[in-house]
Amino acid sequence: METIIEALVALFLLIGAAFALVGSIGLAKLPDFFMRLHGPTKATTLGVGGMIVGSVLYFSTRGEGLSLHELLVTLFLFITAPVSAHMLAKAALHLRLRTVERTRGEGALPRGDAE
Amino acid sequence: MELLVAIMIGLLTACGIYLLLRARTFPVIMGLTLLSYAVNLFLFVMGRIGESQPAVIGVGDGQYTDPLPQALVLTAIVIGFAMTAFVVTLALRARGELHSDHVDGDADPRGPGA
Amino acid sequence: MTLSLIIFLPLLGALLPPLFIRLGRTACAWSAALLAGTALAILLYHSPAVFAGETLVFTQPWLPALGLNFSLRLDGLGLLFALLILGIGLLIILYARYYLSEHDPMGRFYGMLLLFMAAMLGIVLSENLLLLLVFWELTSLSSFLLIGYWKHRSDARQGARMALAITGGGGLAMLAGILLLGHITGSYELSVVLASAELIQAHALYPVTLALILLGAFTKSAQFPFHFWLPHAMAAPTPVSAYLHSATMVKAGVFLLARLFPALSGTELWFFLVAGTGTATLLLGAYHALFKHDLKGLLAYSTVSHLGLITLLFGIGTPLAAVAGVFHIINHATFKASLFMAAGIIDHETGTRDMRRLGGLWRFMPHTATLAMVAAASMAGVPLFNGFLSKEMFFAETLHAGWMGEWSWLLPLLATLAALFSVAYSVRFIHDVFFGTGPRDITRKPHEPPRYMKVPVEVLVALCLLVGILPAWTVAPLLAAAAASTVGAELPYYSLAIWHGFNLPLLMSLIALAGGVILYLLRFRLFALHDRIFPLCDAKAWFECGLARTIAVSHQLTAWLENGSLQRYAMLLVASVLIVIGTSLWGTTLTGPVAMGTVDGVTLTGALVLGVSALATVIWHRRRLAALVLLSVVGLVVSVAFVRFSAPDLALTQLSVEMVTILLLMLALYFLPQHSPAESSTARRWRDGLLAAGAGLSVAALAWGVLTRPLETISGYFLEQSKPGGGGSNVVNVILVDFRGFDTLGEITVLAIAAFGIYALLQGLRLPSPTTDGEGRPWAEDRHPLILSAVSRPLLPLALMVSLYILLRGHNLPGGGFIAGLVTAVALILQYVASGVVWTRERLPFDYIKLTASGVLVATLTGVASWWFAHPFLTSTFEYVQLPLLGKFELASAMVFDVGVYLTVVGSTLLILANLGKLTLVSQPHEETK
Amino acid sequence: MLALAIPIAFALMSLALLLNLWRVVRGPDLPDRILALDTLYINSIALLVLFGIHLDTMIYFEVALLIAMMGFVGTVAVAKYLLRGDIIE
Repeated sequence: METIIEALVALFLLIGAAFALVGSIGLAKLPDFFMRLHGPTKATTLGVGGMIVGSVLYFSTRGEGLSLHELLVTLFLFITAPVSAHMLAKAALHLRLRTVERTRGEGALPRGDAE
Repeated sequence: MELLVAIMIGLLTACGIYLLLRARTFPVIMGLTLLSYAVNLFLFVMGRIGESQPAVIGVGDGQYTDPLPQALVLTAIVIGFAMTAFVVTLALRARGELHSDHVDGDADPRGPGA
Repeated sequence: MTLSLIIFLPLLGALLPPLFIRLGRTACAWSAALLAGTALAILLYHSPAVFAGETLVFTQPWLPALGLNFSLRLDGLGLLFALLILGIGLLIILYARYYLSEHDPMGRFYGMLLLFMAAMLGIVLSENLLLLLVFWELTSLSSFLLIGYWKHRSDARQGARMALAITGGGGLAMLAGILLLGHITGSYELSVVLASAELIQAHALYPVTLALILLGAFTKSAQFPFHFWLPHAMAAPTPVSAYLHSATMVKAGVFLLARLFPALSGTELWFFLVAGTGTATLLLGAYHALFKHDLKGLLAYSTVSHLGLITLLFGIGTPLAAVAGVFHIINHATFKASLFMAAGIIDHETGTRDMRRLGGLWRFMPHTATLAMVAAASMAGVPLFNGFLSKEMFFAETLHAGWMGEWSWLLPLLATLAALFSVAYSVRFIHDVFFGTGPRDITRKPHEPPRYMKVPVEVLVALCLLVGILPAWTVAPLLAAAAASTVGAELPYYSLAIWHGFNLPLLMSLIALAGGVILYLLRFRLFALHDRIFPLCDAKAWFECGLARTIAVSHQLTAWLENGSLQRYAMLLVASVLIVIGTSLWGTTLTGPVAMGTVDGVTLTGALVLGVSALATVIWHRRRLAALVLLSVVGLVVSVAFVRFSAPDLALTQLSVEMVTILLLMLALYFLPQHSPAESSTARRWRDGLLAAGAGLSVAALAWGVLTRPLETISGYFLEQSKPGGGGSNVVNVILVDFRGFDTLGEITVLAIAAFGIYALLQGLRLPSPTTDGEGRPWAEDRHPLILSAVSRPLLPLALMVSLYILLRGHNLPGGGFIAGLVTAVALILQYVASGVVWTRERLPFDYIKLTASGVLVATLTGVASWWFAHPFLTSTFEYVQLPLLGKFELASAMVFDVGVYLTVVGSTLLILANLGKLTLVSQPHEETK
Repeated sequence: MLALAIPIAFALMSLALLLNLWRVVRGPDLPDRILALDTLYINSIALLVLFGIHLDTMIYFEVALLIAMMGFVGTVAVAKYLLRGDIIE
């Protein structure tokens, strides 16, 4: 395998893993649910995207051609991630979860201000 | 690795059995699910957990895992689902007839939905 | 071969009389008699060989792994008993024809009688000790039925129950004894056991073995202290008493003593156990017999006494004593059976058996009276009758008993005393019934019975006389043959002559005769004395009391163990499994020789996630939805673990099943409380925690033990044959749809049945729908969020494509019908979730029941198709048909089977989930309760 | 180069997994746990892709595909449960 390709694959893998980690750090560290929602839905999805790009590069240069799975995984993930985030946000709004001061939005009020 | 797997199977069993001994149907069903995870893993590792290839001919160097426990466990997982579903339905039926989700069918003093 | 016919004719023939009763009572009796007669003819056909000293053995392996063979043995002892059983049996059949009234179900009587006859024949003809035991228990059962024949009478039921409890319990003890005997000798075949006397008697387990076997023999032969069941068994019809309780069943115990005589006898222990029990029984029976006012009660106790006498003879242990014992078995059978039949005739004609009301019957039935007098004289041991001969031999043997030391005078004294009582009750039987004043309070006028009712008595009485007067011409060969196989060695010299000169035994006989008559004359004073001494000595009351107490205790035990709490049962179940596993694991070397693999960081992390989430599931199990989320983490990690350990098929299955399970649990949770109440006490939580920890530890230890041992796989064949034989490279899938296709067919059938069962259980179920969630918040208004339904719809074709792909290539790469079916089901369920039942059903008008059924049908038809190629069900035709074209067909056939699996899985999963989901459509909202 | 990158990526992913675990156990509310579960699902996909490159095989990629599908259905269904209680109505 060409070194450049290998380097690219390694780079994509590391970027992917780093983004996934960032997403999880956000999930663990951010102070309220609505902030935490950002981490996994954006960073982690991107991280998996990076991984898959690395994988596509890796396997296509090994003569196994473009794999359908990776494309399908990407397709699925990029279609569904926003929907699950949307559903979770809907549920959280419905449950009126406690939020910190800075979180503002329609229906999402700091707990003390709830009706 | 073997020790880790053994401990995990034991832990799953212990958690499953503890929940199995609870008084309400729902924890019991969750306990059954945990226990079936443990049993499936146990059966599966009877084929050992060496660094070998999946039992698909033509993949890898010919060092395949034991396919027989896998076939057994595969059917066990599906049957396990059928049985869980049956128990769930029984629990619902009991709830409907006895107005309680206690495994002994005692009338729930708190009333339904409590 | 024909030996087994002797047993099987009555055994299978037991079905005939109940059928023949439709042709009338005589035909019914004839059917029974013909069967017994044929068996007797076969027996007689074999008898010359036995008289010539041969032992016929027939062996047919039955359960050789257990040492149980259907092996039969016909030797002298067996021949003697078989002759008694069949000969007296025939007479009983004739007698019962006239004894039973019009109202008694005769077919059933003869059926049970033949069954009993077969069981008895089995005992005496068995070569295998385990087989003997099987028949032994069969006699207990069939005698239970016969004693309880008049089931409308409570005394018959109680007597039957008592007999069954005592003899059945003894049978259990005997089973243990025989198992020990087999353990000592290494075989259950009599020929081996009988030849190993020294080995057995030197063995440390000999005392236990002997005691257990004797327990069986003594209970069956009504020996003290188990004698009390026999008098109560007299509630049976008289033919049964005459047959079972004089001639055959009660002789089974002494038969066993005779049978095992060569192997077990000759030790001091044997002498004191057997002779001691025999003496006690002899005296006790003789004493009680005198004080019974009931005719059959007198005969019952007399039987007890005579059985004690026989037991005592075998206990003495000398070969001559054994000969005398065998001789007395013959004599007792003849005179006692005839006496029972005479008692039956008297009962039949007068309506009572109470000797205080009877008397003077000589005037009405002189013929019967004569017969009874002959038999009674034989019982009393009067010279010229057969009882005299064996009693003389008995007296002579008591004089020569070893082991007694300076107490050797005691045995003859006790024997004479017993004989004295025996004379007294014999005189009473005759005098109180046929002579003196009376009868009193008799409603009908007695007369002689029907002609043929007397024939059996006449035959037996004639035998008494013939044997008594001409022993050497009649009974000698049979006695010699039987005694020879009992003793197991050369027979000692003995003489069957009536007159041996004036010696001590004769003196003892004379004392007994004279003393007995005197005792009888003093009877009224003795009765009064007896009533004062033994007012409370009623064994039946004790037995019934003990029985009631046992039942009460077992009720208590049952109530304690089985209090209706499933939670408790689960606890007991886990605890007992723990005890069994724990004790067997204790002290074994757990760690095997295989070295451990190294752990990598990711796996360790995965294990951490698994362990923490499993523990968290337990800790938060009362907050049910949270626990459910944690449970799905566990499921996810388990699936990933399957990938880690090279099992992609399992990972796929686990993932889809886990999702379906979570959906199922959420559907159920909607109708259940959202939180579990905290109701377990701290003690219970600790107890359950300890049990769970113990179970977990045992399983972990077991897994560890296995994992560190090398694998001996049987999968080599599957791996080799998968491609050439099954036509697929994914071995797991080829095993499922080809090698073990039949298992899979059974499995999808179970799946379908479970789905149908759930469907049926949900029919008509009305559950209140909660109007708020667990915290009391009302539900959101938006039933089907627009974005969700809009995105889910285009996902459906995508998911269906994926599942089709997984289905089609499952034979060669991870996948297959199960997984594809689950994926399809989940994809469709997503539409239910996103757009609702109504929307989905409009666009998906399948009947899930039919879908499930068609799946099973398709899979079955694939199997049937191989019949078309003249191969067994579900055979892979590929293996047999060499043509490349048909090879391709085989590939397609396995795929068709997988399609059947797929349809079944889709159908049943949707049937379960959609019907659970539909519950809310029919449920009515209920009042919120706070 | 890959030989170095893959272990580092594995280590990063492991750390991510542990952080997810922390959130799923810590809560505090149900949506937090569900979100963490969803993240665990997505991270598992990444882990499987990484594992495939590590072992140089594509045989586990169906599993990744299925995780993507099932993770979505699971998350959506639990969210629906929180909203309506009845996931199939």
